[in-house]
Amino acid sequence: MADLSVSIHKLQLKNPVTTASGTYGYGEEFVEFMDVNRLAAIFVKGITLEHREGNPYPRMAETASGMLNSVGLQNRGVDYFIQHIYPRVRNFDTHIIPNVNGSTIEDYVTVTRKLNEVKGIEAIELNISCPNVKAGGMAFGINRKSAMEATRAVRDVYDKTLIVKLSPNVTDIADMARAVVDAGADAISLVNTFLGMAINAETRRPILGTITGGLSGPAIKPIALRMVWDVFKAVKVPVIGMGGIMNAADAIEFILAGSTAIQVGTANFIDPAASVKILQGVKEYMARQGVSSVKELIGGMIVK
Amino acid sequence: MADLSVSIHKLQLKNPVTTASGTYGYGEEFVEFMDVNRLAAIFVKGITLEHREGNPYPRMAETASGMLNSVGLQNRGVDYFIQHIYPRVRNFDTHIIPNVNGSTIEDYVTVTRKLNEVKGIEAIELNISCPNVKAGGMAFGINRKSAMEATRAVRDVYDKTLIVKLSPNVTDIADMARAVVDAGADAISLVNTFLGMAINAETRRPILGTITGGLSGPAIKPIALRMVWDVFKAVKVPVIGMGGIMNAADAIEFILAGSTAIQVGTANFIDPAASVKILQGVKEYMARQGVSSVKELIGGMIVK
Amino acid sequence: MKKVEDFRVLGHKWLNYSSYIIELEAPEPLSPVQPGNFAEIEISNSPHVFLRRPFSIFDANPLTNTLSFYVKVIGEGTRVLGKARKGDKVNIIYPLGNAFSIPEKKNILVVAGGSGIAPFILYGKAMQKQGKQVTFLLGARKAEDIVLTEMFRPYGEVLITTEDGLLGEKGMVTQHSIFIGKDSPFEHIVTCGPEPMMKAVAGIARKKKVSCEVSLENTMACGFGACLCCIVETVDGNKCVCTEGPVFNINQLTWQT
Amino acid sequence: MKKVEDFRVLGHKWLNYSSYIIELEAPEPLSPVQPGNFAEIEISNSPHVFLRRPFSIFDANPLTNTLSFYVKVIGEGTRVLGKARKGDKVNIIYPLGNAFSIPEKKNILVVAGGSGIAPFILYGKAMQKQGKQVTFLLGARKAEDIVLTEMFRPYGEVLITTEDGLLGEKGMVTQHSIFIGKDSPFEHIVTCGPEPMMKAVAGIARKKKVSCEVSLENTMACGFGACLCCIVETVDGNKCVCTEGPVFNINQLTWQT
Ligand SMILES: Cc1cc2nc3c(=O)[nH]c(=O)nc-3n(C[C@H](O)[C@H](O)[C@H](O)COP(=O)(O)OP(=O)(O)OC[C@H]3O[C@@H](n4cnc5c(N)ncnc54)[C@H](O)[C@@H]3O)c2cc1C
Ligand SMILES: Cc1cc2nc3c(=O)[nH]c(=O)nc-3n(C[C@H](O)[C@H](O)[C@H](O)COP(=O)(O)OP(=O)(O)OC[C@H]3O[C@@H](n4cnc5c(N)ncnc54)[C@H](O)[C@@H]3O)c2cc1C
Ligand SMILES: Cc1cc2nc3c(=O)[nH]c(=O)nc-3n(C[C@H](O)[C@H](O)[C@H](O)COP(=O)(O)O)c2cc1C
Ligand SMILES: Cc1cc2nc3c(=O)[nH]c(=O)nc-3n(C[C@H](O)[C@H](O)[C@H](O)COP(=O)(O)O)c2cc1C
Ligand code: FES
Ligand code: FES
Repeated sequence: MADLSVSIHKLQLKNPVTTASGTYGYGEEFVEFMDVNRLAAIFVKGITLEHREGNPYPRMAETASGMLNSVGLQNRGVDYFIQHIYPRVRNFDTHIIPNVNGSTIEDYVTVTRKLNEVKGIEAIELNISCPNVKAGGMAFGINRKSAMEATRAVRDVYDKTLIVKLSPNVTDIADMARAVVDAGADAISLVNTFLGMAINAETRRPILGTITGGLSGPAIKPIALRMVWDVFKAVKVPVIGMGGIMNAADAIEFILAGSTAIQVGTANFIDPAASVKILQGVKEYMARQGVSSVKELIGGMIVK
Repeated sequence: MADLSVSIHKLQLKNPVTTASGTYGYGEEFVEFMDVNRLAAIFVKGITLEHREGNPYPRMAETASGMLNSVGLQNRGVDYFIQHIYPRVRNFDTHIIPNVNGSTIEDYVTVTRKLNEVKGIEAIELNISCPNVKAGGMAFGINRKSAMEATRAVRDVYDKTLIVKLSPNVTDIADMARAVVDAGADAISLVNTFLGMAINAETRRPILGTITGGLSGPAIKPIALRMVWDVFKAVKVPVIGMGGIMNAADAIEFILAGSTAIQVGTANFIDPAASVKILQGVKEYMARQGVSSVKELIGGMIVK
Repeated sequence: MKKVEDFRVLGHKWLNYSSYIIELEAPEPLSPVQPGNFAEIEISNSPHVFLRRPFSIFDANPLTNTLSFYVKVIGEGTRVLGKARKGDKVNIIYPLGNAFSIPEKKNILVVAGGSGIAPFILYGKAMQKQGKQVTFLLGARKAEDIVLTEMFRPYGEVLITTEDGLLGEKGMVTQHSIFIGKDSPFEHIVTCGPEPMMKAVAGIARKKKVSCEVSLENTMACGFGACLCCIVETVDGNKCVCTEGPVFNINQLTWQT
Repeated sequence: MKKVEDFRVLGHKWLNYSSYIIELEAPEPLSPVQPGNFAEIEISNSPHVFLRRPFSIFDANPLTNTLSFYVKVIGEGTRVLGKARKGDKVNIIYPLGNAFSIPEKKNILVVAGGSGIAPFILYGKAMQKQGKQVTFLLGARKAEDIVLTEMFRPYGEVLITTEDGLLGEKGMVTQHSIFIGKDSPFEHIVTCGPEPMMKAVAGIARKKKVSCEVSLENTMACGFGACLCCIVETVDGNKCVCTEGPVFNINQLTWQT
């Protein structure tokens, strides 16, 4: 049997397949469709300090091979998560990794402090890249200095594995990666969504309630893949890649470009069992290609 | 009859539909498929000072609703263009707009000087955004200072309409637009391609000879549209929008987001008559919606 | 039990220039379906459709293991689904969403506009079983858009309004003569259709002080609660139309009358 | 005259597990087609195909206004085209590219590997008309991949190599016994197939000092000279395979022998 396990700093994953924040609920929505326990980890939906109602309707626009969303971090706040949601999902045989958000650095720190106390949660994903909130979010992730500040502040209060999720809406993703690693990130995940827009020509109105939103899905895959490769070359910490992964070949490509693990996002909406099918396909690929450990594939793209 | 004419600074266009540089050859390739004279302008393929062989094969990878190219400005140089190509196409009843490239500012300036002398050429498009060349190209377009330098240097030697084509591979497209306008641009065109990558999972090799290439097609449309809107709000000069325009509805959306004219790119490969069909569709839209001048639609997106 | 399954197309029945019923056969015994439930249908043969498309379950037959959908062609997905051929595989997630309640009172009015008729065959059947008395009020802009009246008749009286006046009463559903007068012969109203129509119906229900349920539409990426794209504002905050709806009691909504 | 037209699918003939001939009817009189020309076919019913797909014109019948293509299934586009149904519209740009030359000499050897057989029915017909004598050497890995030998026979002798040895001589085309000995009975070679095979054939041609033309493949975005994606290095710089090829004389190429 091939060895599928990988490690993200101190976090041990039984395989490289996880699901992306905001696209997989808390896992509960998927139990009727697949065996959630086969996943290495679930990145659960974005958590903020306080309850947030998110953005006005409409929040979704379909685009060519992709979609725009403007959910805007609707969630019930970190305390509710810890008291009511986590106890429901902690018994899944998979890592539950909260996605931490804030409008201010203090928010990030407070949320992190609370999560640091939760037994069983071994990593957080610091989201400095949400394009759908007015304050904070992507504003932190597109500026070198504030990205470092947020990372450093959270690092100071967090003992376990700190994954920082980068925004692709930047000129130099490698530089951003280096910055947050310098500031204490144990791993990098990317990409979050690209800032985009859709208009209804007939009504002449924007389709999203917030005018702009975040683009995800296969449309962004070539850019995401390039960014993973850029970041892989730039930093020594593990990279968790995502952006339009729909099938096992996509997952393998992200691994070859330098991902230690991958996140399945938008694909979950179209096929709720996409993630386990991808896992199965990765196993088949390894068998076919005679790869005994998935680690051999990480960054294994052959360049001449 | 509805009024389709628009102006880009001193350049008068009979309608808002033009074709994008590098996707329409010199127009000659399309004469068997459509009436080239119906176009307002042809942005011809990238021109450099010297003859360039471009990048090694393979130069193309299909992606979800898009494609990557790494052509790398293959062309026979500005002198050849002026002496041999322009005389062949100057009699088309449409504007021929050269797309000016360089590895150094001197190159840009020399090419521009030569084009400035050519009777009949009333505008150039300064390409500071080609992702497929090692020196110059996008390197100018992703840095505020060098974008301004290149624009200013070219402005100094060019008397007619100067359109600067921006790279979308930046954090703040509005800021780049303001910068080049400050440096003398008469109009902005955007977007050029997004830097992306494709890997063949089975061979574990990059598909493109240059590893990375430029992403175009409907996949990028939502991001391009958002950038056009950002730029439209930021500058007073006309914007020429493009990025994944496949049909008339797409064209209308770019106009509503702030484009005075649009460029049809990748669509030309799939349907060589796409541009005239789009023009026809724009006319039908205007008739249906009772719009008497296309100018009413520019930036006309209704935001509450 | 929610399922994701490859159904087999049995055929279409075109109702007019732009709407059809498509019937599909499940590969195994149907999951139980409630009136109001919907399904997410994958459109796998168009370059222009990325996400699944939600449709109310029009009819379900546990004996033949078939589902049918009433579809109005409004874009690429509905167009392409109308061209599926007998034997084609179509992947469907079902049953999704909540269901209409069984009202305590007896006299029920169904108000359906356009493709809003879709959930009400199942509803009519269920209410008949419950011994309720249902009246269907169907409205459309043009007479040719009024379809399927014969299918509703076994489950109750069918009233019609058309804006062109060529069928039934002239005007919009909310202008129908049954609403004239202060009292209502109906004790419960359910409605589905364009949002302005549903809001108007909800207004009438409030005025006449009868209970009212609406089946909402929304832009959905998943259909099963994972994306939070499909929210509607309620008195208890935002709710997901796909899991906490599509059926809502108007008292839950923040609609102004 | 290059045209963009909606053809109508007349049908497929499946040749083995992975290849078929698809025949299509033009809406109006065919443009004249030369051996070596190709077409760009639009695949409009898959979410996974964006660009057109290039295929050599396998056969053209000006009397019935039909084109046919020999297609090997290697991915989504070729798979989906194999599922088109009779009557479906398929948009085609044709004829594209240059053609094989008419050699001065009489004895011609055609070497085709895998789907490289596609251009040679038209070629065989044309050469027969010119009074040339053609020998077809077809090679494949497995015997089951050798198809259409009966279609070639009217235009010349058919020789076969398979790597599994189950049909014809065992080995690769370049190992066929006709190549043994210093002299060549053939005065001109044309070849199409996998690049390593074509390079080996070009090597033999050089060694035997006979003229040789190859039909190249490439990744194409347009097929008619607009994108410059499909270049091959030649002694005169990069050339477009789609307009200046796909047929090249090996003397033009920078291939090392
Ligand atoms: C719970 C639910 C149940 C539904 N039941 C039915 C049903 O039984 N029968 C039926 O015919 N339709 C039903 N619909 C609507 C149906 O889902 C849409 O008509 C369909 O998704 C359109 O797909 P398309 O690809 O043809 O159109 P598209 O090409 O996606 O859209 C065409 C145009 O319609 C607009 N549009 C698309 N979807 C919606 C929407 N949901 N709300 C408002 N505008 C929209 C688009 O913005 C665009 O302008 C239901 C929707 C929901 C949410
Ligand atoms: C001028 C020309 C003439 C051709 N004539 C024929 C013909 O007559 N019959 C025939 O069966 N095929 C022919 N081909 C090849 C045919 O175009 C491809 O097989 C087809 O485009 C594959 O499409 P797909 O969607 O099935 O595969 P895809 O899903 O696009 O690709 C599947 C796999 O094959 C690889 N691939 C795809 N296209 C090519 C290519 N051109 N070169 C190398 N690798 C590739 C991809 O990288 C991928 O790994 C011709 C190609 C050219 C350029
Ligand atoms: C509906 C939706 C909600 C999302 N919410 C979050 C979120 O709360 N936090 C976050 O970091 N990313 C969020 N994302 C981004 C995804 O986690 C992922 O980065 C992105 O979708 C790209 O991956 P994909 O193309 O596979 O979907 C969301 C994406 C979608 C589509
Ligand atoms: C094959 C190809 C070649 C291109 N060459 C050039 C070029 O020489 N100069 C330039 O400014 N843009 C070039 N572009 C970019 C296009 O002009 C356009 O900006 C981009 O493709 C986005 O538009 P689209 O999505 O409609 O294709 C090229 C694009 C393609 C696909
Ligand atoms: S559509 Fe995804 S949560 Fe309702
Ligand atoms: S494929 Fe576009 S130039 Fe040859």
